[in-house]
Amino acid sequence: MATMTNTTTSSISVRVLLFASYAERLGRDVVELKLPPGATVGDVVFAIRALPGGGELPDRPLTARNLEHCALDAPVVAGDEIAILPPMAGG
Amino acid sequence: MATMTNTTTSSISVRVLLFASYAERLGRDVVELKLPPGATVGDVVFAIRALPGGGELPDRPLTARNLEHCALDAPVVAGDEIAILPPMAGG
Amino acid sequence: MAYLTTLPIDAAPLVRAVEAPDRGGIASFVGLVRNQHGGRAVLRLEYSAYAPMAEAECARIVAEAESRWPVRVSLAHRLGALEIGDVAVAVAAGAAHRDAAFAACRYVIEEAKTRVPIWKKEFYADGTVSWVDPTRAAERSAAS
Amino acid sequence: MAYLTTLPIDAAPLVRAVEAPDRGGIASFVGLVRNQHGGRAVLRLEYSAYAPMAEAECARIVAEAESRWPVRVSLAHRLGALEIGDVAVAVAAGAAHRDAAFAACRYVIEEAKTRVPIWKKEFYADGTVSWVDPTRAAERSAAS
Repeated sequence: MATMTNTTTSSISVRVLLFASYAERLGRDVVELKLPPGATVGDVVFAIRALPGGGELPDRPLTARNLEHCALDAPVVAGDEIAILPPMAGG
Repeated sequence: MATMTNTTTSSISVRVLLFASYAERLGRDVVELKLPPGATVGDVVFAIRALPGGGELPDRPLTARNLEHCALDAPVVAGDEIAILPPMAGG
Repeated sequence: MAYLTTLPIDAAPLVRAVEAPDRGGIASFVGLVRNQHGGRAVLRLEYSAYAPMAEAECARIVAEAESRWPVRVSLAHRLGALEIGDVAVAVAAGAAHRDAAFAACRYVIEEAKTRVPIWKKEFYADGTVSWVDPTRAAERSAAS
Repeated sequence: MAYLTTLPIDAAPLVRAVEAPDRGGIASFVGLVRNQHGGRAVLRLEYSAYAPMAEAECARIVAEAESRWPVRVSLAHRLGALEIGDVAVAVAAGAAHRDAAFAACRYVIEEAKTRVPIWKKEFYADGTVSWVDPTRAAERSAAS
Protein backbone atom coordinates (compact mmCIF):
# COMPACT_ATOMS: atom_id res chain seq x y z
CA MET A 1 0.00 0.00 0.00
CA ALA A 2 1.32 3.43 -0.89
CA THR A 3 1.97 6.00 1.79
CA MET A 4 3.18 9.60 1.62
CA THR A 5 6.19 8.75 3.73
CA ASN A 6 7.63 6.28 1.25
CA THR A 7 10.89 7.90 0.21
CA THR A 8 12.99 5.04 -1.08
CA THR A 9 15.15 5.95 -4.05
CA SER A 10 12.87 3.90 -6.31
CA SER A 11 9.70 5.78 -5.31
CA ILE A 12 7.71 7.47 -8.08
CA SER A 13 6.39 11.03 -8.09
CA VAL A 14 2.92 11.77 -9.36
CA ARG A 15 0.90 14.93 -9.53
CA VAL A 16 -2.70 14.60 -8.28
CA LEU A 17 -5.35 17.10 -9.35
CA LEU A 18 -8.54 17.81 -7.43
CA PHE A 19 -11.55 19.69 -8.77
CA ALA A 20 -14.79 21.40 -7.83
CA SER A 21 -16.30 20.02 -4.58
CA TYR A 22 -13.29 17.73 -3.99
CA ALA A 23 -10.86 20.63 -4.22
CA GLU A 24 -13.04 22.59 -1.81
CA ARG A 25 -13.09 19.73 0.72
CA LEU A 26 -9.33 19.40 0.74
CA GLY A 27 -8.69 23.14 0.42
CA ARG A 28 -6.28 22.54 -2.44
CA ASP A 29 -6.35 21.50 -6.07
CA VAL A 30 -2.91 19.93 -6.51
CA VAL A 31 -1.10 17.35 -4.38
CA GLU A 32 2.34 15.96 -5.16
CA LEU A 33 2.67 12.36 -4.00
CA LYS A 34 5.50 9.86 -3.81
CA LEU A 35 4.43 6.25 -4.21
CA PRO A 36 6.23 2.91 -4.24
CA PRO A 37 6.78 1.21 -7.58
CA GLY A 38 3.76 -0.85 -8.58
CA ALA A 39 1.29 1.60 -7.05
CA THR A 40 -2.13 1.97 -8.65
CA VAL A 41 -4.58 4.83 -9.05
CA GLY A 42 -6.50 3.26 -6.16
CA ASP A 43 -3.41 3.78 -4.00
CA VAL A 44 -3.44 7.46 -5.02
CA VAL A 45 -7.06 7.72 -3.90
CA PHE A 46 -6.20 6.00 -0.60
CA ALA A 47 -3.42 8.51 0.04
CA ILE A 48 -5.60 11.51 -0.85
CA ARG A 49 -8.39 10.29 1.42
CA ALA A 50 -5.89 10.21 4.28
CA LEU A 51 -5.25 13.95 3.95
CA PRO A 52 -7.23 16.49 6.01
CA GLY A 53 -10.70 16.77 4.42
CA GLY A 54 -9.99 13.77 2.19
CA GLY A 55 -12.25 11.46 4.16
CA GLU A 56 -15.23 13.27 2.67
CA LEU A 57 -14.36 11.92 -0.77
CA PRO A 58 -15.99 8.66 -1.84
CA ASP A 59 -13.74 5.62 -1.51
CA ARG A 60 -14.22 4.78 -5.19
CA PRO A 61 -14.33 8.12 -7.03
CA LEU A 62 -14.00 8.60 -10.77
CA THR A 63 -10.38 8.94 -11.78
CA ALA A 64 -8.29 9.86 -14.77
CA ARG A 65 -4.68 9.19 -15.68
CA ASN A 66 -2.91 11.45 -18.14
CA LEU A 67 -6.15 13.01 -19.45
CA GLU A 68 -8.06 9.72 -19.84
CA HIS A 69 -10.62 8.06 -17.66
CA CYS A 70 -9.08 5.06 -15.88
CA ALA A 71 -10.02 2.30 -13.45
CA LEU A 72 -8.75 2.24 -9.87
CA ASP A 73 -6.47 -0.69 -10.65
CA ALA A 74 -4.65 1.25 -13.38
CA PRO A 75 -0.89 1.32 -12.70
CA VAL A 76 0.84 4.60 -11.91
CA VAL A 77 4.26 5.46 -13.31
CA ALA A 78 6.60 8.33 -12.57
CA GLY A 79 5.43 11.64 -13.97
CA ASP A 80 1.78 10.63 -14.27
CA GLU A 81 -0.92 13.23 -13.81
CA ILE A 82 -3.72 11.61 -11.84
CA ALA A 83 -7.08 13.38 -11.45
CA ILE A 84 -9.83 12.60 -8.96
CA LEU A 85 -13.11 13.64 -10.58
CA PRO A 86 -16.34 14.62 -8.84
CA PRO A 87 -19.55 13.57 -10.63
CA MET A 88 -19.53 15.38 -13.98
CA ALA A 89 -22.21 17.92 -14.71
CA GLY A 90 -21.56 19.38 -18.12
CA GLY A 91 -24.25 20.19 -20.65
CA MET B 1 -71.51 5.82 -59.17
CA ALA B 2 -70.86 9.46 -59.99
CA THR B 3 -70.51 10.56 -63.59
CA MET B 4 -69.70 13.93 -65.10
CA THR B 5 -72.99 13.97 -66.97
CA ASN B 6 -75.14 13.94 -63.87
CA THR B 7 -77.00 17.27 -64.03
CA THR B 8 -80.07 16.75 -61.88
CA THR B 9 -81.07 19.77 -59.85
CA SER B 10 -79.87 17.99 -56.73
CA SER B 11 -76.35 17.38 -58.11
CA ILE B 12 -73.45 18.82 -56.14
CA SER B 13 -70.59 20.87 -57.52
CA VAL B 14 -67.07 20.24 -56.27
CA ARG B 15 -63.75 21.69 -57.21
CA VAL B 16 -60.97 19.15 -57.75
CA LEU B 17 -57.31 20.17 -57.55
CA LEU B 18 -54.44 18.32 -59.18
CA PHE B 19 -50.76 18.83 -58.40
CA ALA B 20 -47.25 18.10 -59.60
CA SER B 21 -47.02 14.93 -61.74
CA TYR B 22 -50.80 14.44 -61.68
CA ALA B 23 -51.45 17.95 -62.99
CA GLU B 24 -48.87 17.33 -65.72
CA ARG B 25 -50.55 14.07 -66.75
CA LEU B 26 -53.95 15.67 -67.09
CA GLY B 27 -52.60 18.95 -68.46
CA ARG B 28 -54.63 20.92 -65.95
CA ASP B 29 -54.66 21.62 -62.22
CA VAL B 30 -58.34 22.33 -61.59
CA VAL B 31 -61.44 20.37 -62.63
CA GLU B 32 -65.00 21.37 -61.76
CA LEU B 33 -67.21 18.32 -61.31
CA LYS B 34 -70.92 17.74 -60.74
CA LEU B 35 -71.73 14.63 -58.72
CA PRO B 36 -74.93 13.00 -57.47
CA PRO B 37 -75.83 13.41 -53.81
CA GLY B 38 -74.13 10.80 -51.69
CA ALA B 39 -71.00 10.77 -53.82
CA THR B 40 -67.68 10.02 -52.14
CA VAL B 41 -64.12 11.14 -52.69
CA GLY B 42 -63.58 7.77 -54.40
CA ASP B 43 -66.22 8.78 -56.93
CA VAL B 44 -64.27 11.98 -57.56
CA VAL B 45 -61.14 9.91 -58.24
CA PHE B 46 -63.12 7.64 -60.57
CA ALA B 47 -64.36 10.65 -62.55
CA ILE B 48 -60.90 12.21 -62.76
CA ARG B 49 -59.35 8.95 -63.95
CA ALA B 50 -61.89 8.92 -66.80
CA LEU B 51 -60.54 12.22 -68.14
CA PRO B 52 -57.81 12.29 -70.82
CA GLY B 53 -54.52 11.42 -69.09
CA GLY B 54 -56.35 10.47 -65.91
CA GLY B 55 -55.81 6.76 -66.44
CA GLU B 56 -52.15 7.28 -65.50
CA LEU B 57 -53.16 8.15 -61.94
CA PRO B 58 -53.26 5.30 -59.42
CA ASP B 59 -56.74 3.99 -58.68
CA ARG B 60 -56.30 4.68 -54.97
CA PRO B 61 -54.33 7.92 -54.73
CA LEU B 62 -53.93 10.04 -51.62
CA THR B 63 -56.75 12.53 -51.32
CA ALA B 64 -57.73 15.55 -49.26
CA ARG B 65 -61.07 17.20 -48.60
CA ASN B 66 -61.17 20.85 -47.56
CA LEU B 67 -57.45 20.96 -46.67
CA GLU B 68 -57.41 17.71 -44.68
CA HIS B 69 -56.29 14.24 -45.63
CA CYS B 70 -59.31 11.98 -46.14
CA ALA B 71 -60.17 8.39 -47.03
CA LEU B 72 -61.72 7.46 -50.36
CA ASP B 73 -65.05 6.70 -48.68
CA ALA B 74 -65.31 10.24 -47.28
CA PRO B 75 -68.58 11.88 -48.38
CA VAL B 76 -68.54 14.88 -50.69
CA VAL B 77 -70.88 17.81 -50.19
CA ALA B 78 -71.58 20.83 -52.37
CA GLY B 79 -68.77 23.35 -52.39
CA ASP B 80 -66.09 20.91 -51.25
CA GLU B 81 -62.51 21.34 -52.42
CA ILE B 82 -61.14 17.87 -53.17
CA ALA B 83 -57.42 17.40 -53.89
CA ILE B 84 -55.73 14.38 -55.43
CA LEU B 85 -52.22 14.22 -54.04
CA PRO B 86 -49.16 12.62 -55.63
CA PRO B 87 -46.69 11.00 -53.18
CA MET B 88 -45.44 13.78 -50.97
CA ALA B 89 -41.77 14.70 -51.06
CA GLY B 90 -41.20 17.58 -48.69
CA GLY B 91 -38.21 17.93 -46.42
CA MET C 1 -45.24 28.13 -35.24
CA ALA C 2 -45.25 26.72 -38.76
CA TYR C 3 -44.85 28.40 -42.10
CA LEU C 4 -43.98 28.02 -45.76
CA THR C 5 -41.70 30.47 -47.49
CA THR C 6 -40.11 31.09 -50.86
CA LEU C 7 -37.27 32.97 -49.11
CA PRO C 8 -34.14 31.34 -47.69
CA ILE C 9 -34.73 29.75 -44.27
CA ASP C 10 -32.55 30.78 -41.35
CA ALA C 11 -32.77 28.25 -38.52
CA ALA C 12 -31.69 30.72 -35.84
CA PRO C 13 -35.05 32.49 -35.40
CA LEU C 14 -36.82 29.12 -35.34
CA VAL C 15 -34.60 28.11 -32.43
CA ARG C 16 -35.14 31.43 -30.65
CA ALA C 17 -38.90 31.00 -31.06
CA VAL C 18 -38.86 27.89 -28.85
CA GLU C 19 -36.52 29.22 -26.18
CA ALA C 20 -37.78 30.09 -22.71
CA PRO C 21 -36.17 30.44 -19.29
CA ASP C 22 -37.59 27.10 -18.15
CA ARG C 23 -36.52 25.19 -21.29
CA GLY C 24 -33.09 23.63 -21.02
CA GLY C 25 -32.85 21.77 -24.31
CA ILE C 26 -33.52 22.59 -27.93
CA ALA C 27 -33.26 19.85 -30.54
CA SER C 28 -33.34 20.93 -34.14
CA PHE C 29 -33.12 19.50 -37.62
CA VAL C 30 -32.22 21.17 -40.87
CA GLY C 31 -32.78 19.44 -44.21
CA LEU C 32 -30.54 20.68 -47.02
CA VAL C 33 -30.59 20.16 -50.76
CA ARG C 34 -28.06 17.46 -51.57
CA ASN C 35 -25.97 17.25 -54.72
CA GLN C 36 -27.08 13.70 -55.45
CA HIS C 37 -30.14 11.49 -55.08
CA GLY C 38 -30.19 7.76 -55.70
CA GLY C 39 -26.79 7.97 -57.33
CA ARG C 40 -27.75 10.72 -59.79
CA ALA C 41 -26.08 14.14 -59.68
CA VAL C 42 -28.64 16.81 -58.79
CA LEU C 43 -28.15 20.40 -60.02
CA ARG C 44 -31.13 22.08 -58.40
CA LEU C 45 -34.75 21.45 -57.49
CA GLU C 46 -38.14 23.03 -57.21
CA TYR C 47 -40.64 22.53 -54.43
CA SER C 48 -44.30 23.11 -55.17
CA ALA C 49 -47.16 22.76 -52.72
CA TYR C 50 -50.85 22.72 -52.18
CA ALA C 51 -50.11 25.79 -50.15
CA PRO C 52 -53.21 26.31 -47.97
CA MET C 53 -53.33 22.63 -47.03
CA ALA C 54 -49.57 22.48 -46.49
CA GLU C 55 -49.80 25.43 -44.08
CA ALA C 56 -52.70 23.76 -42.27
CA GLU C 57 -50.97 20.37 -42.12
CA CYS C 58 -47.74 21.90 -40.78
CA ALA C 59 -49.75 23.66 -38.08
CA ARG C 60 -51.53 20.40 -37.19
CA ILE C 61 -48.22 18.52 -36.90
CA VAL C 62 -46.80 21.21 -34.62
CA ALA C 63 -49.97 21.12 -32.48
CA GLU C 64 -49.79 17.32 -32.23
CA ALA C 65 -46.16 17.44 -31.08
CA GLU C 66 -46.98 20.14 -28.53
CA SER C 67 -49.83 18.03 -27.14
CA ARG C 68 -47.82 14.76 -27.00
CA TRP C 69 -44.73 16.26 -25.32
CA PRO C 70 -44.16 19.29 -23.06
CA VAL C 71 -42.47 21.23 -25.86
CA ARG C 72 -42.72 24.23 -28.08
CA VAL C 73 -42.07 23.53 -31.75
CA SER C 74 -41.33 25.61 -34.83
CA LEU C 75 -41.35 24.33 -38.41
CA ALA C 76 -40.57 26.03 -41.71
CA HIS C 77 -40.48 24.64 -45.25
CA ARG C 78 -39.09 26.32 -48.32
CA LEU C 79 -40.95 26.45 -51.63
CA GLY C 80 -39.82 27.42 -55.13
CA ALA C 81 -36.41 27.04 -56.72
CA LEU C 82 -33.57 25.79 -54.49
CA GLU C 83 -29.87 25.30 -55.09
CA ILE C 84 -27.54 22.68 -53.58
CA GLY C 85 -26.96 23.44 -49.90
CA ASP C 86 -30.11 25.52 -49.49
CA VAL C 87 -32.22 24.79 -46.41
CA ALA C 88 -35.38 22.95 -47.51
CA VAL C 89 -36.89 22.39 -44.08
CA ALA C 90 -36.07 23.33 -40.50
CA VAL C 91 -37.56 22.13 -37.21
CA ALA C 92 -36.78 23.22 -33.66
CA ALA C 93 -38.25 21.77 -30.45
CA GLY C 94 -37.58 23.35 -27.06
CA ALA C 95 -38.31 21.59 -23.77
CA ALA C 96 -37.27 21.47 -20.14
CA HIS C 97 -35.65 18.08 -20.80
CA ARG C 98 -33.81 16.81 -23.83
CA ASP C 99 -35.74 13.55 -24.21
CA ALA C 100 -38.88 15.47 -25.08
CA ALA C 101 -36.99 17.89 -27.32
CA PHE C 102 -35.42 15.10 -29.38
CA ALA C 103 -38.63 13.05 -29.57
CA ALA C 104 -40.74 16.00 -30.69
CA CYS C 105 -38.16 17.17 -33.24
CA ARG C 106 -37.97 13.71 -34.79
CA TYR C 107 -41.74 13.33 -34.81
CA VAL C 108 -42.24 16.61 -36.60
CA ILE C 109 -39.73 15.96 -39.38
CA GLU C 110 -41.06 12.42 -39.97
CA GLU C 111 -44.66 13.58 -40.10
CA ALA C 112 -43.82 16.58 -42.27
CA LYS C 113 -42.15 14.36 -44.85
CA THR C 114 -45.12 12.03 -45.17
CA ARG C 115 -48.13 14.28 -44.60
CA VAL C 116 -47.45 17.78 -45.92
CA PRO C 117 -48.54 18.20 -49.55
CA ILE C 118 -45.25 19.38 -51.01
CA TRP C 119 -43.67 17.97 -54.16
CA LYS C 120 -40.10 18.03 -55.32
CA LYS C 121 -38.94 18.25 -58.93
CA GLU C 122 -35.29 17.41 -59.33
CA PHE C 123 -33.12 18.65 -62.19
CA TYR C 124 -30.21 16.29 -62.90
CA ALA C 125 -26.79 16.86 -64.37
CA ASP C 126 -27.70 14.61 -67.32
CA GLY C 127 -30.43 17.07 -68.33
CA THR C 128 -33.34 14.96 -67.14
CA VAL C 129 -35.99 16.08 -64.70
CA SER C 130 -38.23 14.06 -62.40
CA TRP C 131 -40.78 14.30 -59.64
CA VAL C 132 -39.45 12.59 -56.55
CA ASP C 133 -41.57 9.71 -55.24
CA PRO C 134 -40.38 8.63 -51.77
CA THR C 135 -42.84 5.71 -51.78
CA ARG C 136 -40.74 3.94 -54.40
CA ALA C 137 -38.34 1.62 -52.59
CA ALA C 138 -35.26 2.83 -54.44
CA GLU C 139 -36.02 6.37 -53.37
CA ARG C 140 -36.72 5.50 -49.76
CA SER C 141 -33.13 4.40 -49.31
CA ALA C 142 -31.90 7.59 -50.99
CA ALA C 143 -33.89 10.07 -48.90
CA SER C 144 -32.16 12.37 -46.47
CA MET D 1 -14.47 19.67 -34.22
CA ALA D 2 -14.75 20.08 -30.46
CA TYR D 3 -13.85 22.97 -28.21
CA LEU D 4 -14.34 24.66 -24.87
CA THR D 5 -14.88 28.38 -24.63
CA THR D 6 -15.55 31.07 -22.06
CA LEU D 7 -17.25 33.16 -24.76
CA PRO D 8 -20.94 32.89 -25.72
CA ILE D 9 -21.62 29.94 -28.04
CA ASP D 10 -23.34 30.58 -31.35
CA ALA D 11 -24.75 27.35 -32.78
CA ALA D 12 -24.77 28.63 -36.38
CA PRO D 13 -21.05 28.13 -37.12
CA LEU D 14 -21.21 24.66 -35.54
CA VAL D 15 -23.96 23.76 -37.99
CA ARG D 16 -22.07 25.25 -40.93
CA ALA D 17 -18.99 23.24 -39.93
CA VAL D 18 -20.83 19.97 -40.60
CA GLU D 19 -22.52 21.02 -43.83
CA ALA D 20 -21.40 19.58 -47.17
CA PRO D 21 -23.04 19.21 -50.59
CA ASP D 22 -23.62 15.47 -50.01
CA ARG D 23 -25.11 15.88 -46.51
CA GLY D 24 -28.86 16.29 -46.52
CA GLY D 25 -29.59 16.38 -42.80
CA ILE D 26 -28.16 18.20 -39.82
CA ALA D 27 -29.45 17.36 -36.35
CA SER D 28 -28.40 19.68 -33.57
CA PHE D 29 -28.88 20.17 -29.87
CA VAL D 30 -28.44 23.26 -27.75
CA GLY D 31 -28.42 23.08 -23.96
CA LEU D 32 -29.40 26.31 -22.23
CA VAL D 33 -29.16 27.48 -18.64
CA ARG D 34 -32.59 27.03 -17.06
CA ASN D 35 -34.10 29.25 -14.39
CA GLN D 36 -34.83 26.31 -12.10
CA HIS D 37 -33.35 22.97 -11.12
CA GLY D 38 -35.07 20.38 -8.97
CA GLY D 39 -37.71 22.92 -7.99
CA ARG D 40 -35.20 25.56 -6.86
CA ALA D 41 -34.97 28.94 -8.58
CA VAL D 42 -31.55 29.33 -10.23
CA LEU D 43 -30.04 32.79 -10.72
CA ARG D 44 -26.83 31.90 -12.53
CA LEU D 45 -24.15 29.25 -12.65
CA GLU D 46 -20.47 28.64 -13.15
CA TYR D 47 -18.90 25.83 -15.15
CA SER D 48 -15.38 24.77 -14.29
CA ALA D 49 -13.38 22.06 -16.00
CA TYR D 50 -10.28 19.96 -16.02
CA ALA D 51 -9.65 21.78 -19.26
CA PRO D 52 -6.98 19.72 -21.04
CA MET D 53 -8.82 16.47 -20.31
CA ALA D 54 -12.19 18.01 -21.18
CA GLU D 55 -10.83 19.09 -24.58
CA ALA D 56 -9.37 15.62 -25.15
CA GLU D 57 -12.56 13.85 -24.06
CA CYS D 58 -14.74 16.06 -26.29
CA ALA D 59 -12.46 15.24 -29.23
CA ARG D 60 -12.66 11.52 -28.41
CA ILE D 61 -16.47 11.61 -28.28
CA VAL D 62 -16.63 13.39 -31.63
CA ALA D 63 -14.23 10.85 -33.14
CA GLU D 64 -16.29 7.95 -31.78
CA ALA D 65 -19.48 9.34 -33.30
CA GLU D 66 -17.75 9.92 -36.64
CA SER D 67 -16.51 6.31 -36.65
CA ARG D 68 -19.86 4.78 -35.62
CA TRP D 69 -21.98 6.72 -38.14
CA PRO D 70 -21.23 8.35 -41.52
CA VAL D 71 -21.40 11.84 -40.03
CA ARG D 72 -19.42 14.94 -39.28
CA VAL D 73 -19.89 16.29 -35.76
CA SER D 74 -19.14 19.54 -33.98
CA LEU D 75 -19.32 20.07 -30.23
CA ALA D 76 -18.76 23.13 -28.07
CA HIS D 77 -19.10 23.62 -24.32
CA ARG D 78 -19.09 26.90 -22.45
CA LEU D 79 -17.02 27.46 -19.28
CA GLY D 80 -17.09 30.25 -16.70
CA ALA D 81 -20.04 32.33 -15.51
CA LEU D 82 -23.36 31.84 -17.33
CA GLU D 83 -26.71 33.56 -17.01
CA ILE D 84 -30.20 32.09 -17.52
CA GLY D 85 -30.76 31.39 -21.23
CA ASP D 86 -27.07 31.23 -22.11
CA VAL D 87 -26.00 28.34 -24.30
CA ALA D 88 -24.05 25.85 -22.17
CA VAL D 89 -23.45 23.22 -24.84
CA ALA D 90 -24.11 22.83 -28.54
CA VAL D 91 -23.82 19.78 -30.81
CA ALA D 92 -24.37 19.49 -34.56
CA ALA D 93 -24.22 16.30 -36.64
CA GLY D 94 -24.41 16.39 -40.43
CA ALA D 95 -25.06 13.30 -42.56
CA ALA D 96 -26.43 12.20 -45.89
CA HIS D 97 -29.42 10.72 -44.05
CA ARG D 98 -31.27 11.96 -41.02
CA ASP D 99 -31.21 8.68 -39.07
CA ALA D 100 -27.44 8.94 -38.71
CA ALA D 101 -27.59 12.65 -37.96
CA PHE D 102 -30.08 12.20 -35.11
CA ALA D 103 -28.33 9.13 -33.69
CA ALA D 104 -24.91 10.80 -33.68
CA CYS D 105 -26.24 14.04 -32.20
CA ARG D 106 -27.94 12.17 -29.38
CA TYR D 107 -24.88 10.00 -28.74
CA VAL D 108 -22.60 13.01 -28.45
CA ILE D 109 -24.74 14.94 -25.98
CA GLU D 110 -25.30 11.86 -23.81
CA GLU D 111 -21.61 11.00 -23.75
CA ALA D 112 -20.58 14.61 -23.17
CA LYS D 113 -22.80 14.86 -20.12
CA THR D 114 -21.38 11.75 -18.49
CA ARG D 115 -17.74 11.71 -19.59
CA VAL D 116 -16.42 15.25 -19.97
CA PRO D 117 -14.84 16.57 -16.75
CA ILE D 118 -16.90 19.72 -16.34
CA TRP D 119 -18.59 20.77 -13.10
CA LYS D 120 -21.49 23.09 -12.50
CA LYS D 121 -21.95 25.34 -9.49
CA GLU D 122 -25.47 26.69 -9.22
CA PHE D 123 -26.36 29.93 -7.43
CA TYR D 124 -29.96 29.87 -6.14
CA ALA D 125 -32.44 32.65 -5.47
CA ASP D 126 -32.42 31.73 -1.75
CA GLY D 127 -28.73 32.66 -1.57
CA THR D 128 -27.41 29.11 -1.40
CA VAL D 129 -24.86 27.61 -3.74
CA SER D 130 -24.21 24.00 -4.67
CA TRP D 131 -22.23 21.76 -6.96
CA VAL D 132 -24.60 19.81 -9.17
CA ASP D 133 -24.37 16.02 -8.86
CA PRO D 134 -26.35 14.32 -11.65
CA THR D 135 -25.69 10.90 -10.09
CA ARG D 136 -28.05 11.72 -7.23
CA ALA D 137 -31.52 10.38 -8.15
CA ALA D 138 -33.33 13.62 -7.38
CA GLU D 139 -31.05 15.45 -9.77
CA ARG D 140 -31.34 12.91 -12.55
CA SER D 141 -35.03 13.68 -12.91
CA ALA D 142 -34.31 17.42 -12.90
CA ALA D 143 -31.62 17.39 -15.59
CA SER D 144 -32.23 18.96 -18.97
